[in-house]
Amino acid sequence: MSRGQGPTTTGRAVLFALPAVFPVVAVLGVSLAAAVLQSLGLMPFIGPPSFSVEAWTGNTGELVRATGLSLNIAATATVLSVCIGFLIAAYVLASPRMGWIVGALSAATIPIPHLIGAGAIGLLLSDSGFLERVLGMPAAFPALVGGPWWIAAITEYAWKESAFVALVVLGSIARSVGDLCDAAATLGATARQRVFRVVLPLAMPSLAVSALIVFVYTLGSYEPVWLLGPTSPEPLPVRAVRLFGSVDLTARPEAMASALVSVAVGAGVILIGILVVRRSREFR
Amino acid sequence: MPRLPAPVSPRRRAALYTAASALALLLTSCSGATVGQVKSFESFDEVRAEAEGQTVDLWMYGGDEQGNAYVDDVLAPAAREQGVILRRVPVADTQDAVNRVLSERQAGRDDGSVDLVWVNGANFSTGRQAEVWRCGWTDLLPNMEYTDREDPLILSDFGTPVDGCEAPWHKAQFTFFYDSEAIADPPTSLAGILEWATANPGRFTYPAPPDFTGSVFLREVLLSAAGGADQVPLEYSEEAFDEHAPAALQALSEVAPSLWREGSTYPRDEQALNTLFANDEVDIAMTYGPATLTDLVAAGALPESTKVLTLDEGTVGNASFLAIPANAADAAGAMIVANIALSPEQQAAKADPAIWGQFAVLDTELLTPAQQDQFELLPESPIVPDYAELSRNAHGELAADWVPALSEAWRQDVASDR
Amino acid sequence: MRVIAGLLLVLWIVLPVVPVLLWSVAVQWAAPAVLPPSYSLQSFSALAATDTVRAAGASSLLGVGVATVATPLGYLGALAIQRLPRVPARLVELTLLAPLAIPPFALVMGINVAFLRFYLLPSVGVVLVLAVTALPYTAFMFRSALATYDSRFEEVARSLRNLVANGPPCPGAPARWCNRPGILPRVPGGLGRLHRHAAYRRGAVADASHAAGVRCVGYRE
Amino acid sequence: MSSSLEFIGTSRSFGEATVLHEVSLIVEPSRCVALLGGSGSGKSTLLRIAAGLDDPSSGQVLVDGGDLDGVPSEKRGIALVFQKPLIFPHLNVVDNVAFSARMAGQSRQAARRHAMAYLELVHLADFAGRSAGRLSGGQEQRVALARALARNPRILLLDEPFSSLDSRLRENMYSLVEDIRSELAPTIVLVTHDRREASILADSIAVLDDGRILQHGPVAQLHYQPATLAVNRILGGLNAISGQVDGGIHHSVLGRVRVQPGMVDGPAFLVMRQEAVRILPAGEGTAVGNVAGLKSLGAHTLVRTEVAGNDGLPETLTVEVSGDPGVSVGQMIGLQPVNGSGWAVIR
Repeated sequence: MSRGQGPTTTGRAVLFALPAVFPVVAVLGVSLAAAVLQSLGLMPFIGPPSFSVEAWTGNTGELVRATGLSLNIAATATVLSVCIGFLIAAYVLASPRMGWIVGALSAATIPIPHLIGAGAIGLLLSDSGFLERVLGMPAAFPALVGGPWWIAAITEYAWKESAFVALVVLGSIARSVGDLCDAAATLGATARQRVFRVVLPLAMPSLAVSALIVFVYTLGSYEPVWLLGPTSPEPLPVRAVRLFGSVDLTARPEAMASALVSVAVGAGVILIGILVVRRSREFR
Repeated sequence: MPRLPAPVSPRRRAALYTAASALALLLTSCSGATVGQVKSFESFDEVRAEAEGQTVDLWMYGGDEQGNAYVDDVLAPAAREQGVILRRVPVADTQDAVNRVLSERQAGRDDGSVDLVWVNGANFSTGRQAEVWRCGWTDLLPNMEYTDREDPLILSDFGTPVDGCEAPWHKAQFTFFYDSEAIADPPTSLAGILEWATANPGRFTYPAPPDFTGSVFLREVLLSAAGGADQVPLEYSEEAFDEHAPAALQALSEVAPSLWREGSTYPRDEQALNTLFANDEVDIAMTYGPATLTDLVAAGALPESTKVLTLDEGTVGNASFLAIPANAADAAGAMIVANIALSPEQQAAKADPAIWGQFAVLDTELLTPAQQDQFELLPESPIVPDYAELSRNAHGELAADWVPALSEAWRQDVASDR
Repeated sequence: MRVIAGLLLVLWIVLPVVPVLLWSVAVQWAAPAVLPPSYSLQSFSALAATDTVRAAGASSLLGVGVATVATPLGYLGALAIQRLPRVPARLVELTLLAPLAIPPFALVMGINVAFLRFYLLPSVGVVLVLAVTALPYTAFMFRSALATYDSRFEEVARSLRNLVANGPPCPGAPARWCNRPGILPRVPGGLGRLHRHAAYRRGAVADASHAAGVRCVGYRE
Repeated sequence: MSSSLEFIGTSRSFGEATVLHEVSLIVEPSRCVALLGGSGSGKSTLLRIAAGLDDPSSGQVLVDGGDLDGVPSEKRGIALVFQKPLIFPHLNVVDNVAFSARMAGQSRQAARRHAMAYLELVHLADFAGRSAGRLSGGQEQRVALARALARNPRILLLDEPFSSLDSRLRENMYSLVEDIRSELAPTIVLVTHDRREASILADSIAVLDDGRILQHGPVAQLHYQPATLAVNRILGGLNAISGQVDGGIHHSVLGRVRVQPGMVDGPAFLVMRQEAVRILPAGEGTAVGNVAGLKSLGAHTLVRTEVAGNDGLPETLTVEVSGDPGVSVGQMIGLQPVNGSGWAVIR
């Protein structure tokens, strides 16, 4: 690789970086700074600014519970998305005609916004929703929407994000995987072995990266959990948005504290994820 | 090749400085921003002159299709006749509009993008606390003469004195409704509704506060548990809260296991409750806008067996208002619109169930006979009784501070319990 | 077996859309009716309403605006990451990744006041925030696109430039290639990738990846 | 462990285009057959059909007399080495070679032990722990070969495996294949467009052109007794002299040349390899030519001569001479076939 050849090249590279880095730093910096100031009572709507950590310490238990809940939802949704996404990708690679249909349908769901997705899942899974009607309105139909296990919300994430995972995986391995599967077949690998011993390890890097993106996205996403989750307990984004929109003006600092916790957890997960991906690459 | 440490280029340093100074600017002037002096008007003619050609942005809850259609098809053309262009800005929650005004004020902007807001009592009170509303302007409106100056619903909004900071728009009465096919003999009091809910597990629920309708229900339970509307002081105080809230919360906790989904979750808002009602999952529902029921039944969104349930002890009623932010860019135009909205023609049109069905805020005795006829000729709704019947024994709203306090207590004690 | 797996996957993908489609043509549809009792295309007439058209126009404009900003910036960022020495490259990389960690609602809650204070047009503010959230994606897509190019390509470009500098015209290549080695010749590759990305979105992916990978599990069907 | 491989009337078409026309071919156990043809001649398709990676549109593939129809690729016991090495990037060198044993259910340890033997065979034992990305092209191809052999295949198919290697590496690979043949004696089908490679490695060559097998026979037969002009051309023969056969004698500008017995009378081309003609001083030999051009091949030189006989139009005859030909353009020379007889083909 020829990178960093002397000051002129580096200088030009810095110049290239600036237009992208500046808006990111400016937008993130200003918004985070404003959020921190508001959470500490330094930017009140009424009255003089007065420093207070009340928003952070006042209701720590609820903040911790919300964080735990958000992490749980995001983790479950990520695991499901990655597994189903890989299955979709493997199926597209495996079956000529049906695979084409599955791949096209899956890709077609990607432009659907999560909000619409949440509405669709709601119509499907809610009490006396489409699924329950199709099943003949059984009395034992479980509480999927607004139930204690967040099933509808997690299903929505898995539905939308598995298509994303499949897209990323297909994009990254489609070019090489056919030939390698040919090689594996002539070396005695059965269809199953080709999927799990060749396609899966090849897809591993893109699976890891997409898992990271899905996790962080679901952690900070608001609409599906708000629309499809129960009233209580609240995940971080729902708590933040509710407090932000509260008629009680003094709730704003707490809203900002919740948002900042969400940001910190997301940043932490990305950092850990990058380290893990790096490390595992080195070990190979 | 060894990697060289990157020299910090001058440009990069400049970028850092720019970012830092931008932040500094934000920090130094972040609070106590004062909005420039509000221009006041001496007469309505002055308002008219100023308003000519202005474009008024009316921010209002966008989830009521009939309301949207009324503003677009009836109110806006009338405004255009008087030289004002009316633009409707739909928001998901009225608080969004108030937040926008608050943020603009925080940023020191006096060319605000919100000219007129359809507010409810809680938002109005929030704005009053933060002093974001323009005040003392409603007396200028010629059409205020058709309103009863002594009407308590118009004098104070959720316990907050109106003080000419908002113009009345229409009246609303909190109303329960039920499925007459499922319930032959409906309860006639709030306590009766809770008893009925306990006796019919899973067939009743209410929207989760802080939803507007859910909050009203909470307050009604509070008044009922206290033994009547006159037992609870309108003014909020911690003592009053501690005295009266526990009984209400206990009543709600007790009925919770008998609610839809055993009270483990609640519908998000009035629409969600209506969906449950339409899908025959619950048999009683509620609304602060009974006017919409006629259309919902006619359109088939609610079953034809829907009937309004009036309570012996009466329900809470209020007036809703149009408020103008102090920093509104087109305040004069907004006043013109508020005045048109108060005219007997507009009030009568709006009261037509086919158009919106909202109850007028005018005192019919102050109208000319011709104007009275406009109201007399309104078709009757097959579902909703007239305002006089709905508002029998009605009581006023508690002060706005009760709202967040009750919601929070409900969230802690009732919602998290299960 | 494979057919069953395929049907299950199709069901997974399509089922949530079914009630939406049915509702869009239903007049009324209360439980327990499995299908709407009557159908109408009336709701689609709302598509022609001026509000809908205006909203669609605004959305498209916004999308175009964000793409116009985020694509070249992402490209430049990717280029910088490739060329900077290790440590600053890491820093740029992390910075461009950072918006991923920040949920949009948190971003907007904080920045709203600042935008108002700086008298930024609301549309410009929205484009800016969305472009920032899109940057991680564009930058890293271009990065992987650039990574597939051999660095030899750059050397060829450089020697071509030397040729130009020393007098003889650039042989056989359009002059613009010589003047800006390393930039223009690559753009088509990056754009190609973008187009492919767009094609994926339209569902063409299945076709393309298929030709390459069909054989993986079954050679006959 | 070697098996015979037989194609019977194997055809393959993709939509309108027919790539293989009823190909029939027998490969005896432990023999090496080269499929020689240009690009697009269908030779790779034939290998893919044998390996089970593609299905014939019609016809059969038999191994030891048993029909392979419906037998999936992984059960055929046929290994294929591709043009690209296709090393699994997620496995290191030894695990690549151990892949087939692992797929067959052996323990990691046993599979690696087994693999090491094959890495030694290709002289890469020292690279066992290396990651796949850090090999040279030649090393990668040797790993691919070891990986295929480690499967203990009944039949080994080689699809232009050496075409991307430089000539020295290629020579090494040739001797490696020789070693493997003498040690393991697998049945080999080699696809190549390089007639030299085919001649060096194979016992017999099948010439494939436009989806048809034109001729299959021992190396020498293909060179000196081609069935058609096309075979002659594909094997590098430069000379085809038009003329008439009459009573076993071909008449042309070269004069009278005895051809193979059984040749029917009538118009025919005399094919005569450029190596099989000798240059003599003018006035000697069976024909007279005028040197029209010289082309150096390094140690050899091609001398293009124009021959004008008593009857018929002038013909071009190319002669390959080792070393300095000692002639110059425009010079008149004598020409003579090395062994008095020639080979005639009708088309």
